[in-house]
Amino acid sequence: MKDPTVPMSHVATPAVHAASAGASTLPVPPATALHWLRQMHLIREFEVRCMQSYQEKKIGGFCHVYIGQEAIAVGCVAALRPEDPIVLAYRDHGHALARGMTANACMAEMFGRVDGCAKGKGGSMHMFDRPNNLFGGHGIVGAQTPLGAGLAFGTKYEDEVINGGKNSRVTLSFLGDGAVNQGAFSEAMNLSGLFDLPVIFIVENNGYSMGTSIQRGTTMSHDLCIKGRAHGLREATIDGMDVLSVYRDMKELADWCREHSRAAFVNMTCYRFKGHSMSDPRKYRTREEEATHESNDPIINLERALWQAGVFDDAILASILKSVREEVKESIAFASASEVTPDRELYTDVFVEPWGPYPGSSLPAFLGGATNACTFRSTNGKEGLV
Amino acid sequence: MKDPTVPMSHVATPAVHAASAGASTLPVPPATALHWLRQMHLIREFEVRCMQSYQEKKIGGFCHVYIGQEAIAVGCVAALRPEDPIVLAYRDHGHALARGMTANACMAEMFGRVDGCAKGKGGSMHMFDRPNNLFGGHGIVGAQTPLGAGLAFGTKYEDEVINGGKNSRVTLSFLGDGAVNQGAFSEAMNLSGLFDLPVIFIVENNGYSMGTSIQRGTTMSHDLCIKGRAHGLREATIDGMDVLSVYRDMKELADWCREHSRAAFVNMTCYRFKGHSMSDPRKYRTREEEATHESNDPIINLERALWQAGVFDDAILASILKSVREEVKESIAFASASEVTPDRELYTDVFVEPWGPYPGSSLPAFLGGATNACTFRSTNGKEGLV
Amino acid sequence: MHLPFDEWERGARLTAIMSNPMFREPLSIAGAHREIEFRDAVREAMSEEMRRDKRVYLLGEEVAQYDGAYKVSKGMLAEFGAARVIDTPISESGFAGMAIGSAMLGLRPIVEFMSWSFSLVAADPILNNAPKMLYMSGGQFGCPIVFRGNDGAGGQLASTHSWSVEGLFSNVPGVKIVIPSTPADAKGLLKTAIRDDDPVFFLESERLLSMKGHVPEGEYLIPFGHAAIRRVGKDCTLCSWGRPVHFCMEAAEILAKEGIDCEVIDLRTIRPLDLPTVVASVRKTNVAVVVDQSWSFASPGSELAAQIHKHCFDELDNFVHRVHSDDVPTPYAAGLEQEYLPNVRKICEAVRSATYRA
Amino acid sequence: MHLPFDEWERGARLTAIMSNPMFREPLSIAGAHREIEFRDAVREAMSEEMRRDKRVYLLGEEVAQYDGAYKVSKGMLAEFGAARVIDTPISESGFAGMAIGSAMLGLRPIVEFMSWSFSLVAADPILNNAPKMLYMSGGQFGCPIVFRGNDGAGGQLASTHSWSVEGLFSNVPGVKIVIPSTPADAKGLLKTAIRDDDPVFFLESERLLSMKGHVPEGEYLIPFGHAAIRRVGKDCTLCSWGRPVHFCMEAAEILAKEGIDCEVIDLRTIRPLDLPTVVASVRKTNVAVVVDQSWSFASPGSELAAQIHKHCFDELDNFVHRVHSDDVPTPYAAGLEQEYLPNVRKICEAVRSATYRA
Ligand SMILES: Cc1ncc(C[n+]2csc(CCOP(=O)(O)OP(=O)(O)O)c2C)c(N)n1
Ligand SMILES: Cc1ncc(C[n+]2csc(CCOP(=O)(O)OP(=O)(O)O)c2C)c(N)n1
Ligand SMILES: [Mg+2]
Ligand SMILES: [Mg+2]
Repeated sequence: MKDPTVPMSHVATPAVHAASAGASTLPVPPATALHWLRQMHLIREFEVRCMQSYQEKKIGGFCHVYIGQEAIAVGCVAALRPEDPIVLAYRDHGHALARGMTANACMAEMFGRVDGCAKGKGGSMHMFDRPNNLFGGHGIVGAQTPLGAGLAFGTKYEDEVINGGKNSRVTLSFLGDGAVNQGAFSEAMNLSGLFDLPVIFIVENNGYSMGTSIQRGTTMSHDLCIKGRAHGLREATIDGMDVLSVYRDMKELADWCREHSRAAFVNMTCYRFKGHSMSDPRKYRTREEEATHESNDPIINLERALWQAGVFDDAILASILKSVREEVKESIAFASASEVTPDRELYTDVFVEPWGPYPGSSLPAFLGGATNACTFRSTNGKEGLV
Repeated sequence: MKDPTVPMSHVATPAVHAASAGASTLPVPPATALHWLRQMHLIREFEVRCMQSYQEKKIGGFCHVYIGQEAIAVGCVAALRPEDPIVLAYRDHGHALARGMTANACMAEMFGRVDGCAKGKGGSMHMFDRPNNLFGGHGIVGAQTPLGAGLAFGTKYEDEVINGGKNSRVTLSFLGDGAVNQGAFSEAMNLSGLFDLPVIFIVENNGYSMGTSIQRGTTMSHDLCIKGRAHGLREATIDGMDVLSVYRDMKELADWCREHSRAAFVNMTCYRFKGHSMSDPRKYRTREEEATHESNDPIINLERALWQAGVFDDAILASILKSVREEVKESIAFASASEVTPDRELYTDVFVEPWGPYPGSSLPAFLGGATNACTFRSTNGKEGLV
Repeated sequence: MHLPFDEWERGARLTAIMSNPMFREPLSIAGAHREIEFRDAVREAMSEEMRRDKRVYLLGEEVAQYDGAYKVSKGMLAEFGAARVIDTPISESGFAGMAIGSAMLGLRPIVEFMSWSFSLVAADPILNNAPKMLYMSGGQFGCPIVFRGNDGAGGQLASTHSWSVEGLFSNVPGVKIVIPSTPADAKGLLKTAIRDDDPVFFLESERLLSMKGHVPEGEYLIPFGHAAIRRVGKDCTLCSWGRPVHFCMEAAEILAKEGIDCEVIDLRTIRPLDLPTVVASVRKTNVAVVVDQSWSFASPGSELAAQIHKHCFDELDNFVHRVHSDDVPTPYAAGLEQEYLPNVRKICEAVRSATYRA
Repeated sequence: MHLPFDEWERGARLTAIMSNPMFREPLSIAGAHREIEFRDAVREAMSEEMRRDKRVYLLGEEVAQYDGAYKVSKGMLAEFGAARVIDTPISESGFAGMAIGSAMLGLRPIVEFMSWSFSLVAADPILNNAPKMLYMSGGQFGCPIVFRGNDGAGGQLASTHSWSVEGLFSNVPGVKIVIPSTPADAKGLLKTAIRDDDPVFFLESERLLSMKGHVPEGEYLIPFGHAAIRRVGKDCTLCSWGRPVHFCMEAAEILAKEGIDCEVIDLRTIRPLDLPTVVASVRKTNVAVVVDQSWSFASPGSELAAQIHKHCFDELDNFVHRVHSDDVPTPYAAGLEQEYLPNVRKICEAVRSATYRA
């Protein structure tokens, strides 16, 4: 792509682009960056269609979309190895897609269908994906943070105690800025600091928990990292609106935490472009404030960088947009065609092995044959419970 | 007392005393300091007799004595006004006595007698005293800290919202160093910082929670105040083995918190001379470590200061010891003579007003007629529930 | 101490008969012409009490500037100001404990849990402090506080967000538990709760918030421990509380066409529990079905069933049948959730079986 | 989905009859000559399983260097090292959640709550995460974890420290709940619990820890859902679990002298609940008394009473009588606490009343 042209009109300020064209180079191979761009577009398109499907009452319950924060999931996942565990709050579609869950499995879950990642039992707030080491979205604010500490404890224990080696994995535990105020999180940080657990707590600081600005809910919000510092955690503030920064800073941090088996706290600054959930009139912030942040769109930021690096043009964008639209459209078709989770599933997955009215558990269809083993299943044969 | 002589043999190092005699003057009137000394002796004597009574099985349940930490309760209470609320953890006899509860009411409670401060229903861990604005000892580690925030909220609300004036009280919420790791405490700190509540969280940092040294249980223990700093609380580290420091620093801090309606965190350094509770073999620390701290006995520290200030002698000490011994002995006689809490009390105090099997509630005998009103009682006459 | 069981159950209070027959009547109240939503009724109760008594204040997540996540407290910030309508961070344990501390001092907080499902993180203060403070202090410090919020399945909110906490919390002595099924009850019972000197758990249903109903204009209070007979019948006593009362009414219509005449009793409070009304009805119908949206095991439903067996041992024609949510975590998928909940079909089946018409 | 109730209750597992009669026998086991304390039996179970499977580890407050607050884990740090016997700070919510996370990954943690009373601050992870993870993930992530510790009144520990959490927690599906009454059961059931793929709540009693009993030497497992008949009798079925089983045995001796011959059933696990054994007994005696140390309202005791009424409706000569802790917070004073608990006197009174000998 020798002759970069100004991309399409949705890039806000072509004048600026032209001025700085070619001034920056990409820190990663263009193919990688383009892949990230596609993922971010995929998430956005997915979320837009979720909102639509929610209006059409195809999706029920609560639905929290990730629009505006795509760079975080994509950049963080890129900084990891596939075997590194991830655990999430309820705003979790974006991370699931970034981590490799198919749009089909994700959308079918939202639709409450048996081909969903949790067979339609979990819904929007609970995206689980075992082969991709995604340990779920979790609905109770803050509750996933001790789980994150536990995943890090577990990988370290497996590596060191069971296999007699050295810790080889790092866990990412995502949370919102509102979750910082939950006691469970402070306990999780203390334990992680104390036991030197290889876990990174990533606070996606979008400035609001529902209608409460961080200043109204959290002390010391101007220096949020003190919450981690108070537990001896390494800290970082990262620009979550720029996937290149996210990747660069997270890669360095993740490698360090993995290497040294240490915990860290990340203040990932960002903004949620839409409401908290589908029913939020957003009266707690001004349209000007929203506009300011919207002009700092992480997707456009990356497109600008790609374009400035000379690896991007309208045709590429068009092809990305086309492919993600197709993928998401297909996911809706897939979800719509999938069987509504049947009544027989009501009693499955309550207990692992069958007893009484409980038929035991089985893995969801979306995993196909390509699953890694479920280590939680007993290796003890039938003793005890037969 | 012009001619101070070296007090009795239990003052460890008379040589040192002699050397520095007269070098320091007291920051408070001698009568005040002597009153504190008597209180500290009272607490110690009380605790010694509690241990004995526990061995004799006159006291049941758990019993946590305060020996070694007397300066804290006495100095903190001295820094307060009578109307300032106090709330405690389960190691609470010392504070109750310092706050003005009679040894009789306290001991009768430990004996499970109807003349106890909670009619024998609460026991050692739950010392409540309404006229003295003592809002209880509490058994669940950390649980009293949100209550402390609530008392501060309440006084401020009464003063400002109900009476339209200015906040006039400050609440002391005591906790152990082990409680610092409970999520409830971090939530309480955040709320206190956020709402500018006039509350001081006093961490009685005796270095251990049961057998766990603070280094093993708490991150950043070398800079414990960062736990408060992380919530924007004013901080102080105070030598809890010296009642004069405790009083001086706490007075300044309490006045400031009251005046500005602000929250604070105190790292009150100290040592518990005995085991965690009656059954603790103290294997987790060396006898040398114990000896070092025992040589920094808060009672002896005060006696030394008094003696150096020339206001103390053997005769005074003897009379103090005699009077506290008598007082505590009398409390044991009182408790032994008091009626074992009768079965009819099983159903009282479950609900305020009578219904069904519940005869309603009444105040304990120890309050006599001298109680302040129970504002929690409805002013609504009988509407609603008749 | 071994108190006679009958005294335990009946309670001195419960012997007082309500003078106003209004609250014994069917779901829509004759004589009350104003129709408002359930959420408005809750708000009216809070606002009236806050006007009456400055010690009453409201706190919780999003109750002030956001007007409440479910708009229950809409406009209250504007009327009462930020000192009495207070937004909190997401720290249920912290702010519940804080409110309890202030209640010990004499304030009368109303704590909104956005959902009772979120009260599990506050289980310690609400179960260990609030209901026991009076006892542990030997009568010195009470805890006049109301905890309220959505309870039960809200509509595809899945496992963690669909708790019927009465299944857990009603085991604990020292609290009163109110589960209203109509706007009029919500208002009258909430006012009683706010004036009560003891802790009250007030359980609303998200699914009822938009329901409209006749609510009298003036001030009124509904005493605790008085069931309402929503439908008079002679063949089977259906006992329920909260949202499932409406399913019982629906089922009763269907069953009436089959010739089974149900009496529907709405308990309104489960602690205290109005056993005399239930027992009188079962002595008449000789058949009882209990409908409880919590899980079956060790639930208010099992308690009521055991009590009916005890008090109507000689009068029962069949064992007490029970309808609950299925004994599994709450699923997300719409159909599955519907199947999981106590629903009209399940109630009809249980009544038919209990009356030997299955 | 409306599963036939009988299937619900019986459970496929429960139809399997235990081959070893040892565990159906009275409290002291014939053929086992070694006497050890309850706490030793618990420790043996943990140690044997930790030797067998490196994925098993123990964590909790004071479990390592202090040898356990009640010396249950004495010596385990020395044997297994600090990586597998882990002292935690006082952060029940944090370390319970941490253990759950590690169980999702395939480890098999044993979490010691110094007392189950302290588990209220961890109610969210133990009730919202552990029992629901498998369901919410559609079968992808289970939670093979054991939570264990002291439950019930320990001896004048007063209100906050004397919880019988089975009264609360047994309402929740997705967990198995074990409440052993003898050292032999403690060992066999705990080993089963550790090998179970689902979360298990294992409730010990501080008052039983020093109790000695015959415990077989070799390895053995006791299946869940199998009651033990501790005493054979023909006049009244006494059902209990945990510590009160011993009170039932005492009461049975007293009553025997009065000519009332009690059958004492020790349920051992309340989820699953061995109804077939109970029902068979009640069909023989026609009288049942349930003894449960939790509070009465919405308790396992009310559940069992309701179930017995259902399954023995035609056979019962009287309603099922129940003995519980009194419906008040736990008092401190020794006499009051004794009066409050289900005790031998209360049991005798209930049996006399149920058998019309009062
Ligand atoms: C314990 C608990 N309390 C309250 C809620 C309701 N709730 C869901 S999301 C949310 C706001 C969370 O904000 P934040 O953590 O900043 O995440 P964001 O929505 O910005 O991604 C609240 C209050 C909950 N799910 N859990
Ligand atoms: C939530 C909870 N967990 C555990 C306990 C048991 N426990 C009682 S005191 C204590 C140690 C507390 O230590 P610290 O806070 O330092 O107070 P100290 O005993 O030193 O005064 C523990 C673990 C409890 N009471 N509550
Ligand atoms: Mg946010
Ligand atoms: Mg300590």
